[in-house]
Amino acid sequence: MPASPFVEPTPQLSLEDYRRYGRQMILDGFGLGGQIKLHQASVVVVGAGGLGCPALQYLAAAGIGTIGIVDHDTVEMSNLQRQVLHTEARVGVPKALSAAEAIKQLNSRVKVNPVTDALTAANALELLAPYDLILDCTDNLPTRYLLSDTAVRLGKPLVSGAAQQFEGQLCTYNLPLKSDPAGSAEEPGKGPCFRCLFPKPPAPEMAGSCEELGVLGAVTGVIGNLQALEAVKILTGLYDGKPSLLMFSALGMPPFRSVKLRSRRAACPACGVEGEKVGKIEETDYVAFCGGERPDWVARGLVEG
Amino acid sequence: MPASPFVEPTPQLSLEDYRRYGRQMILDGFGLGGQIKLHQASVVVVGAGGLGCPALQYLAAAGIGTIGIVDHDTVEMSNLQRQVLHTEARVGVPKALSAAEAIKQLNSRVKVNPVTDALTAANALELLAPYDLILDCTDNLPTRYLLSDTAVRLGKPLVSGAAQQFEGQLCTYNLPLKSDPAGSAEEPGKGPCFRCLFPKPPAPEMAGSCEELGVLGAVTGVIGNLQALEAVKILTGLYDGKPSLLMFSALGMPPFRSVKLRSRRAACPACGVEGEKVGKIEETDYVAFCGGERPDWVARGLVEG
Amino acid sequence: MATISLNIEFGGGLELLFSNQRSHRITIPANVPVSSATGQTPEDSDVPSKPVDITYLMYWLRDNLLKERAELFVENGTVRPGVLVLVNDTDWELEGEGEYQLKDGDEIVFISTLHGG
Amino acid sequence: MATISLNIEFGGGLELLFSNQRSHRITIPANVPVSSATGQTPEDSDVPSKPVDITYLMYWLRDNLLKERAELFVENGTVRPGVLVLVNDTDWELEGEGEYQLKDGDEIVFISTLHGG
Ligand SMILES: [Zn+2]
Ligand SMILES: [Zn+2]
Repeated sequence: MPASPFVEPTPQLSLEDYRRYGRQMILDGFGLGGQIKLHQASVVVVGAGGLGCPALQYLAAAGIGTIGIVDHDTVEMSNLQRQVLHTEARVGVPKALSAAEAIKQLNSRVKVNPVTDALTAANALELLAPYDLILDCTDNLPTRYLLSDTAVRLGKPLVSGAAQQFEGQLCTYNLPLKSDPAGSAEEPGKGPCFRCLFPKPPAPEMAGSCEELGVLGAVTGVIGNLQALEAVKILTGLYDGKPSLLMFSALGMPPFRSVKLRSRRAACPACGVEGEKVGKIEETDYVAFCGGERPDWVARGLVEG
Repeated sequence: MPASPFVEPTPQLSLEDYRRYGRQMILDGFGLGGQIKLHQASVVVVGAGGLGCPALQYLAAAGIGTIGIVDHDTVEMSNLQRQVLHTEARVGVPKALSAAEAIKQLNSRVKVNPVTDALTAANALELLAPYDLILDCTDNLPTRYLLSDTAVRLGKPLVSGAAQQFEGQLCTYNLPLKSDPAGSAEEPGKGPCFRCLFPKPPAPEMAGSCEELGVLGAVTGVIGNLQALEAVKILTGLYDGKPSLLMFSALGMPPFRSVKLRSRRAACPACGVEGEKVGKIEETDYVAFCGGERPDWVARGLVEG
Repeated sequence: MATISLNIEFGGGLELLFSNQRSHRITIPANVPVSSATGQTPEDSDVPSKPVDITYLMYWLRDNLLKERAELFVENGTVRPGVLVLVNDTDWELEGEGEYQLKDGDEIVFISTLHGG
Repeated sequence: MATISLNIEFGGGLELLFSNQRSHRITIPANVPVSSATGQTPEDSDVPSKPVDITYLMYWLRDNLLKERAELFVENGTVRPGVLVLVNDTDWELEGEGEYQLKDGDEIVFISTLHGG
């Protein structure tokens, strides 16, 4: 709702913000309060590729106050089939910078922190700690385990998307559960982490990449878009407080399926309370954990080539 | 697959196209043939707003040969919360031109035809006839009926999206059905049109607009994205040959629902074979059909203000 | 009196007419007057009866759950224009529309067509 | 011999092991050896039997539908790492995992976790 002349807009939001965000601020359950929450929130998107580009667009459009972008790659022609924040003119530019440029043009009021270093076990905690929420928009298994362990250690929700060929998956790990409406005395806990679901990684030969298997552009768009939506829902409190997995099959009928997920496992090596715990993230070799090098991981800078 | 030195790339696709589209060309069921189909296809997107922007991004990224954009509006600050092809610098620019500029930066090989005139009963047939497929990315009921009647008259599929508040809907009207795999002798027909489902329009007071009711940005993103995906599937033949409606509820669990739809109605005034038919599109007053003027339709240029 | 339980969903704005609640679980008579009059049950009198169908359900929802503006839900003996009815994720037109005989556990969705964008 | 019918779905690439077909409708014995050995049925001999469960189903699929590379499906008596099993849209961990007793008409999904982006 536009500010009346007799009421000062909340200092954090300008009159122009009211004009920009009006269409969502009038939503039941969202309101000025929701917009302020977004404004004060910080989200880091790891991966400015097929998933990261659509996610970043809608996070910026929605008015997230601070957005971090972590990607050590540079823009290539083969990206443009799906990485819609990049342009032909920016081929050769680091993706984090290209994406930052694009979202600043859409919303100059967002503070954008592009990071062109690779995310590694050595720097993940430091890079991600300043943010409220993390988006996994990466494309390889070792980084997904790293992000899950880091999110658990930092106590942040991890909105994780994945897409390959004609399929996509979406899940928020370490989800803050909601209180039992019946008013249980216990603090609501957290949902499962990636290791709760997949304590052992799949064998390397099962782990294809988009480079080898291909992916339809719009499939990454749908998942990345839904990641931004989940982030906005979590930050404004409008989310379902139970852990679930969304499966998308672009050629399937029905295309979407929602799955009720297990609770956090007490014996989870990363987030559980019993049993053996993973070692310090900084000392973990995620590549080795996932079965050793794969050629495209060398190209990705995950390992020394 | 990149061309070997001993094989000339298909004249329509350049070596650079192989590089750009490689990730989808290696998909089972897609291939070089699929990319050529997209290259030779033309799609017109009516509405370069909340639905049109994400749809246009992914149509351009996928390599559709010719893309028409019809929108008579200009970019406003309130659009930027969801209309991700536009920028702060292009506030005041006609949306069709702004969107065209954005997608040319992503894919300069797409031929883009921006149209800054309003789509009306007088010009719809002529404007849309050159295209293979139409996307309804509009925001008002009279235009939706106009588009459905026009698609039926022209014999084109109409991929229609809608979004409001936290909900979205997606349906392809006049869908080309697929032959019975059992080999029925009959030509497969077409799916229902919008009038087959809604022969009478809802009363004007039921028909809210995003301006009045609001919409969450990422909701329009999801639907627009899915519209592009449906278009690509139809053009490459990878679509489900049965009419269905996808319903999306961003706050619901499960969020997506797929509905099996009725067949084309023999007595449909627009696409049926019996009974009374609608008059010539050019002579139809769609605004009056939908119950008369509404204030925002005046603003939209649908009627003389 | 035999009853059946149904899951009812409203969407596309229709939920506003029903206390802004999208999901409802209801129990209704398994047999109802042929006229679909909601104030009576066949046991009450010698009215001819039928297995409960969607037409009856619409009147029952209007008379028991609707908080306001009945004309925005039911009109001329059916749902008002712009509303699509689904029976277990299927267009009601494929199931007999108002004459579809409800079964225990069915999910019936009433959704208004959206047109924003 | 009593049997049950099931809808089986494969996804995330697993379908490649099953003739590239995502959906399968199968019929399996309602009671099976406790050892989950797929070559026998309890009627065949005096083997102790149990109501058919997911562990048996996995071996049955491996022995009857899998066209190649069994080790990419089953490993150490359960699905190989990276595969999630769903029972009627619910994580099998909530339903007893391998010990979940299958019912006629159940839908069991085997899906590989994706990690591309
Ligand atoms: Zn865990
Ligand atoms: Zn029709």
